[in-house]
Amino acid sequence: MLKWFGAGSFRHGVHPPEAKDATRDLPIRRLPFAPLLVVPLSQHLGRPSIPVVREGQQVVRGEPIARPDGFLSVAMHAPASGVVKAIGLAPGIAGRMLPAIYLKPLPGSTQEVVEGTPCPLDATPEQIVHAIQEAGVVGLGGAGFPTHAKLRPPEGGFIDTLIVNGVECEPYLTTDHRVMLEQREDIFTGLRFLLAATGAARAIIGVEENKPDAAAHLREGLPEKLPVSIEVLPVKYPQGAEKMLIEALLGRRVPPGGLPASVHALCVNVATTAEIGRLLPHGRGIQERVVTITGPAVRHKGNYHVPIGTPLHFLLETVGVEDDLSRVFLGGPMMGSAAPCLDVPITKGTSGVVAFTERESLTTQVVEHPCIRCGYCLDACPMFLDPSQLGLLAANERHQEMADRHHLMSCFECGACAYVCPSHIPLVQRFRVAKAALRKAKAS
Amino acid sequence: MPDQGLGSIFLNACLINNFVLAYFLGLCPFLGVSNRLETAVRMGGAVSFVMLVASVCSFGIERVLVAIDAPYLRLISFIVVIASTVQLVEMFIRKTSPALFRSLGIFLPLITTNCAILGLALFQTNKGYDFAQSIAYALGAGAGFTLALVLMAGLREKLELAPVPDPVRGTALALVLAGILSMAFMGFAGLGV
Amino acid sequence: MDRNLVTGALAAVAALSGLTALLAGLLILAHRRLRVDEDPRIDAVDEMLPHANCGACGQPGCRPFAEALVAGTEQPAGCSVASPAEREHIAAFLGVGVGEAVKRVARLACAGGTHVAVERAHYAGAASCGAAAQVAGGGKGCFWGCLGLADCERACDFEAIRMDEHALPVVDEVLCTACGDCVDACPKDLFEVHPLDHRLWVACRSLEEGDGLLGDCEVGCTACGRCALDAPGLVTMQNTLPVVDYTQPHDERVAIERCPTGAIVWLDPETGPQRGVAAPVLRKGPRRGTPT
Amino acid sequence: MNADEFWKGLWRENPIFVQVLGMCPALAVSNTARNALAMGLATLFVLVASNAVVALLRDFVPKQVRIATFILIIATFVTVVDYTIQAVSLELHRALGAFISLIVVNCLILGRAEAFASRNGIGRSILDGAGMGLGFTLALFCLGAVREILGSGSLFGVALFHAEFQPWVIMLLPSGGFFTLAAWLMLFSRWRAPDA
Amino acid sequence: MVGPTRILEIRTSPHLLSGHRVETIMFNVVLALLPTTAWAIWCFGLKALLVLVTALASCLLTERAACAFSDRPSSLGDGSVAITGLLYGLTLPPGLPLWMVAVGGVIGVAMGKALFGGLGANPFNPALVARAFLQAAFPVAMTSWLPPFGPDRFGSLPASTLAPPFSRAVVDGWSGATPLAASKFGGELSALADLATGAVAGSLGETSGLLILLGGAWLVARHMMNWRIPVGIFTVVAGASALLHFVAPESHAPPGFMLFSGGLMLGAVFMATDMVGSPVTGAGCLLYGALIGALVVVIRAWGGMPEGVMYAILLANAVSPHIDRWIRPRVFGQVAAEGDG
Amino acid sequence: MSTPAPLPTADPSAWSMARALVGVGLVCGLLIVFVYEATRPTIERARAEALRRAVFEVLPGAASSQSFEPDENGRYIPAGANSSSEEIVHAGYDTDGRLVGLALDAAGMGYQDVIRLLYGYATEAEAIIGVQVLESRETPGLGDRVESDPGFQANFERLDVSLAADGQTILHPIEVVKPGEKQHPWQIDGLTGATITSNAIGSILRVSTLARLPAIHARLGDFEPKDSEPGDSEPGDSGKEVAP
Ligand SMILES: Cc1cc2nc3c(=O)[nH]c(=O)nc-3n(C[C@H](O)[C@H](O)[C@H](O)COP(=O)(O)O)c2cc1C
Ligand SMILES: Cc1cc2nc3c(=O)[nH]c(=O)nc-3n(C[C@H](O)[C@H](O)[C@H](O)COP(=O)(O)O)c2cc1C
Ligand SMILES: Cc1cc2nc3c(=O)[nH]c(=O)nc-3n(C[C@H](O)[C@H](O)[C@H](O)COP(=O)(O)O)c2cc1C
Ligand SMILES: Cc1cc2nc3c(=O)[nH]c(=O)nc-3n(C[C@H](O)[C@H](O)[C@H](O)CO)c2cc1C
Ligand code: SF4
Ligand code: SF4
Ligand code: SF4
Ligand code: SF4
Ligand code: FES
Repeated sequence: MLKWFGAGSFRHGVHPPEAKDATRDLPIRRLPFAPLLVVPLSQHLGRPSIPVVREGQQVVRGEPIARPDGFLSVAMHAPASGVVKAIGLAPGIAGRMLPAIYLKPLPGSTQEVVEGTPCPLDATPEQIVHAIQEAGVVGLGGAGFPTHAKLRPPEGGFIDTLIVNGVECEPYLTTDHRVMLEQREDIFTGLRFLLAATGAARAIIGVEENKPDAAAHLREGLPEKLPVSIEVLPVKYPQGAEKMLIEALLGRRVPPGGLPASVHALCVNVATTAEIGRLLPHGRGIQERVVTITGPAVRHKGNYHVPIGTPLHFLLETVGVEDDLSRVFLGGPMMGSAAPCLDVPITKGTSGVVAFTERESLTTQVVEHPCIRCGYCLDACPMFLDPSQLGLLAANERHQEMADRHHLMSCFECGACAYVCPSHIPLVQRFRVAKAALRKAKAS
Repeated sequence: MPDQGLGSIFLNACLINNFVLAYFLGLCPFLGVSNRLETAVRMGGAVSFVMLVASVCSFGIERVLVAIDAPYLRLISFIVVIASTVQLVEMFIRKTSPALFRSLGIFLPLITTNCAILGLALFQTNKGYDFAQSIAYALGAGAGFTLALVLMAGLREKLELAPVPDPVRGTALALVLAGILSMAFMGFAGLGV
Repeated sequence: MDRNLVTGALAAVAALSGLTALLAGLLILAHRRLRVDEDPRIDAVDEMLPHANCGACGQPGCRPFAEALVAGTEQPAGCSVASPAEREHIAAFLGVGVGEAVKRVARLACAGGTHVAVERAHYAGAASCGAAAQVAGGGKGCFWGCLGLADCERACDFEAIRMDEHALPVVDEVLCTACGDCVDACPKDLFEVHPLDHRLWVACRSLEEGDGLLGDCEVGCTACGRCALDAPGLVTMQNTLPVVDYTQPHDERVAIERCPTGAIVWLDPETGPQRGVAAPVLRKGPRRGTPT
Repeated sequence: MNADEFWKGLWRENPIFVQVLGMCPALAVSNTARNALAMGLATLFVLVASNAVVALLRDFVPKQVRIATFILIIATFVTVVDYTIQAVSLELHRALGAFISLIVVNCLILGRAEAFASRNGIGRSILDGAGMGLGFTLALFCLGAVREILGSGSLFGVALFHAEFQPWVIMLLPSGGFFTLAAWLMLFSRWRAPDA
Repeated sequence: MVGPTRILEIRTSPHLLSGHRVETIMFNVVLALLPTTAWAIWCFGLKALLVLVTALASCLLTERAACAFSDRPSSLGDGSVAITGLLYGLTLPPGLPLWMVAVGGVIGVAMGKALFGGLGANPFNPALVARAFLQAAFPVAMTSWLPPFGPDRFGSLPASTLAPPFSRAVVDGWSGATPLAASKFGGELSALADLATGAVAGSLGETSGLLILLGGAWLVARHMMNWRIPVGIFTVVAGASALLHFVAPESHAPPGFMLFSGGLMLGAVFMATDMVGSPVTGAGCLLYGALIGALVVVIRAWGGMPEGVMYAILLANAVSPHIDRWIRPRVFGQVAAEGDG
Repeated sequence: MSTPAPLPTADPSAWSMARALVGVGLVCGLLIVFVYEATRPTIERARAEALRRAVFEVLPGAASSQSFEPDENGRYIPAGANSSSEEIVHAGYDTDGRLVGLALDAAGMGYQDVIRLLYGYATEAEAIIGVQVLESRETPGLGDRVESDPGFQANFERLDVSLAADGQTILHPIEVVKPGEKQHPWQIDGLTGATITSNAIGSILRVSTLARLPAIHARLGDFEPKDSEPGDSEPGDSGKEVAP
């Protein structure tokens, strides 16, 4: 708690309880296919992918079922062998209905995956980038940004360091931890592809102190001649945010509104890297991902290979939950969103499912007080904003002023401020409202 | 009048007997233009400037009036001369520096007929200040006015975000703030005795 | 004493004449050199406007509207806040006609009150639609529907919006000035400003259809398409929703009659929204959220 | 109808409580009821006289020199009042100090001349001036009475309480003036709230 | 059974909270004040107890009434007004008539806090607004001091304490000078040891600097107080008074005396640190502390009054919005050149 | 409700503008002069009366007075109308026409603002025998008690300012001590709760006596009643001393 300015880290930030013990030592298990999978066509930032299957069509696990629509879009692959039941709307986490492909796995559907054209390690950067897009890879760290789009070095710029994000600073989650322990070789293969694609001279894998076994394991298996180092960082939230990680590892600060490329770095999640290493040599696409399923309401906590499109209710039923289940978060408890209903499917960006019961809910009986200007939030905000002032302005709907004078747009909603606020002010929510209002004002 | 040092005159007019907080002069702009820091600063600048002009003018007029033995024209000539001089300056600024005009000039007509300005002219005459003392007095009064205005603007901007009850919002709130500020300024009493 | 009076008077008169002459000279100079070339009528008209600065006239505020009035590019009737008498006054002052005022009002494209639409999740947090919308859409079963937390009511400066007992906003057509504040306030974009005589109205935005829709809301549009069949040309189905083409004659109610849910309504000036005969009773669809 | 020109200044458009004009003299000389009343009456006189003259001259004075002329007129009447008060009571003059002269710049007077007298006939202007002046006097008296009662334990110099009464010195100080006026304003806005 | 139709609760992220609570912070401040309070009662006896109880009660009741008046739920629970009441009581002279104590309490909470919108909205420190009001309203009573450790202090009360409402305090023949007044007007310095332990005349809470520092240290250790503010104040006061004392020892007191006399300790540790009226950034707090220190020295050295802590804090409260405006955290990654306006 | 804005009028000529202004100015000037002249005698009488009262107040026993000012040689001659108050000395005479003492103006910074006062100097006793505050902004109830507090006023029944043997300075310059600690006739007992104001009064008196008394004392003869009966003269014709 007292290590406020940890050496080799970024400044500010918070230390929430980690709560990772329940799952970190359990090997990744496999979840069965749900009776009906729902594959949203919009699991990434850009435009929704365009379905290439018809209703009623039979597909094989791993077969492309949608193609990218534009550069910021990626392909989708069938998570199971089955029949396309429908192409329609399905509820998404953000509280919107999104176009999705409903896929009914055939009885006896297996883990086998069809393969496509492999991408060799000595392929050109363009080929690798294309292969990643076709494999449907988006950031598995949560943001869902199409990975291939990041790999293009900026106009006139260059990338000298590839940063692999094995920090996993969110409490409860151990996905990346398990991936580092169990998919080491895939990570190194993925790294080779990424180094080749970006032209970076070296790579650094950043791991927090609370995963010593992962760091040691990676170090042990480090292939010779691969310019990769593994750096162990003090534990602090949100070290996994790429700007923070780049500062912690390289001492470079990405300017406001800038991309990591502006400081010649590129940040990729460790599970994304592993996925690239696993898929590209076989020409496959993403059909499943590792998800931490945990929280007080979950009976069989652990990390699971979950087919993309598995609805939450099936997932929770399979692992078993307490009867008084009352809240489910997708992602970690700091940044994750509350699931609006249990129809919501697992997508490529879902790194964890954390379920709470009525009793164990951590934020139920909170009373909001006015801001007392204690300044805790300022000391927590890794972006050096003034959440206190932003919160006051937001309460008075002075949205434009927030953006113009107080750098609202630099806030990446990490929640550190709201976490420490003794007045329990829902700061992040206010900032989101402000950003939405500004977006709307700009559009009209 | 004793020989008061210029510094002491300045401090007196600026802090101890602040025009707004101790003499109640210039309350209209003080209450009206202290909503925003930016305008407050500019208003403060404009008032300080006009005070300086008024101080010089009234010093001159007083000499003339004494010479022609017409003290009864003091008030009317102060106000007329100050008003016309300020207008002249305003025209001059508008002509020479549109930027300065936009930031200061638009306030000038508002304040030529303002208590603080005329009060300054009358007080300095009553106190029998010589020229240098008058200037120090005007500078102090202007600085004090600006200080009060700026502090007030900061407070009011802060309170704009606070859940101030409705009957209090507006002038009543400004007055309470002014009252507390005035209490706080009492701490300066006796400085330089 | 008398001499005193005379010399005093002379001195005073001389001094004051000098002073006032100086003042006059200055003012004349100022007037000559620095006249402002603004039409004085702008100030006058500006004075007569209500200063609600609501923007309903389509101008950024009352002053720009005054400028437009004087320039002749707007008509007094464009101001929906001013009373008819005030508009007459402005028109008389400018010597123009009042102009045709098309009364416009805000219309809500949702009818899913709490009695007919269900909750998907229970939202706990600040009681504001904008805030709720940021949390998984706000918890209403229908992702498009009204959250009922009254942001629009608070945004309306004219107190034209009131929340009814089913937590749906109701617009008072008399008080509404079409300023558009509710349009901006609603995070679900459910308000649109329409001329008062647009009586045929689709009170649903859901892109769901059929039973999926009915699971969330009993009065939403199931996309059955009957309205489009019954009023060809006037109503067309686009995606899952009917769209009324108001450029066509639209003062007939035929389109609403066979709607099974009453999602398309006839806004009667006297009696309020009327559903068609096919939707006399609210139906009970398969409800979401009832404990299994 | 004409009566309204008069009454509005007393209550509905009270210069201090509603329009918040002419605060400087209102606060500066309201530390006793007597000073307040004297100041109010002086202002009343200037207001009525200047309103009358302005109304009389309104067609003679071109718009461009309107303000300058008004100031001249007002300054004249103020000088008149100044000397009159000196002649009546030097002590009162000393108590009111420079604030007699400062009536010239009381925003209320120029404001009424501009907004009312220059557009209306002499009868209405006088009524308006009288109403506003009385409203001003009333408000000043309200202030002065509170400040004197609490600050000195007396009203018009007559002790109201027992000899052991502890005066609230702050009421006679500037901050007390601000607080008293703020309190009156809040009270007034509560009074008026129902019919607003 | 988990059906797809189970209704979940949704709320905004983060779904974890640190456990900091306004109530806890306020409770700890009260705790930190208890030693000082107890010592004050021990030093001055029954009258101190009565003054403190009256101060607390008037503040609490006013807060309650203000909430009722503006239809807000009662905010007594957040504990902030208890601090206000306690601190306000501690700034008063021991023999102050109780009716004046009550008047100040009402003024402080009503005018210093409720008018601005309650907790977190007050630009000035409510306890000091109350004290400043009393100081200006009843200056004589507010500068009549009784010595500590009086005989029979638990058995009898000075007549002034129970003066009937609205009547003058009868000062009991004795009125001691505070160390500051003695130094300023009489050129006498009290012993530092007396000052630090509190064996001097003065306001209730200014008696023992050591206990105040103890309470402050407890709060700093618990992250509930910004140490930069007192450090700023102490540094400037010590530095400036050392300089003055060096230049003119006969007219200026030495730094130790300056630090431990008057309300400086209580003000610096508990009142300047009120987060509501102080800047939010670290650098801002240092500057704010330095400003208070400078004002204290100026008022004490050249002003008309022996003590200026209260005025210094109120003035700095007024400046603090500006400090917050000028000193903003520089957003991550922004280079120095493009500071914002 | 609101009156309709008047329609814009045509441009007035420069002549009409000048005519209006100068015309009004003329009338105003005349009015002012008339009132001034009409009230002047009353005001002057009142002022003189006030001054005389103040002089009598600080010079108990005086029945008439006359104002003097120094000429360029330092000789005191009866003051003219425009003399500056700083140098003026008012001499007070008893019913027999004998010089009772001199009243002098003095001023200095007080707690809040400048304090102006008039003090009576008994030439024979070489003591201050009365002090009257002419102008102050001291706090009501605190500082302003120096005007009314009988205990404080008692200091000035006989405050010793006797000159040193050489006549160039004052033997014991005035000093202010804590309340109740007065031991010497040249000390002033301070006023509780108004230490600053008491100190200020003390220092005003000290400075003024140090600066002026030696010179005045050397020319006491100038104030002796001359040919005319002093009671006849209108003292302080300047009328400027009392009120600003
Ligand atoms: C507050 C915050 C915390 C984050 N924490 C992590 C993390 O713990 N692990 C991670 O891999 N990415 C985290 N991210 C996402 C990273 O910033 C970055 O987008 C990601 O590492 C890029 O890899 P990807 O595109 O492969 O997911 C976080 C982002 C934010 C804004
Ligand atoms: C926190 C605190 C602040 C204080 N501030 C002031 C102040 O600003 N002015 C003051 O006169 N007394 C203040 N006091 C009381 C003085 O410390 C003490 O009573 C002082 O010596 C008054 O001396 P006096 O009677 O000579 O004025 C304060 C007391 C405390 C506890
Ligand atoms: C509102 C207020 C007004 C004051 N006015 C005066 C004043 O007019 N004259 C004065 O000497 N001291 C004034 N003081 C200063 C204090 O009373 C100061 O503590 C006092 O002069 C110390 O004197 P003592 O040691 O005799 O008690 C004032 C203080 C305050 C708070
Ligand atoms: C360290 C600290 C110091 C405080 N000091 C004061 C104080 O001096 N006066 C006061 O009224 N409240 C004080 N409070 C309580 C609280 O902030 C205060 O009631 C608010 O000013 C009311 O909005 C303090 C709180 C803390 C945490
Ligand atoms: S949510 Fe935004 S403001 Fe809050 S700590 Fe994170 S970056 Fe800073
Ligand atoms: S942490 Fe909360 S209470 Fe503290 S300053 Fe930030 S927003 Fe205000
Ligand atoms: S219409 Fe929109 S703003 Fe109004 S209550 Fe419904 S969701 Fe909220
Ligand atoms: S008839 Fe009703 S349900 Fe059918 S499409 Fe039209 S509006 Fe929708
Ligand atoms: S009355 Fe308006 S500024 Fe003084």
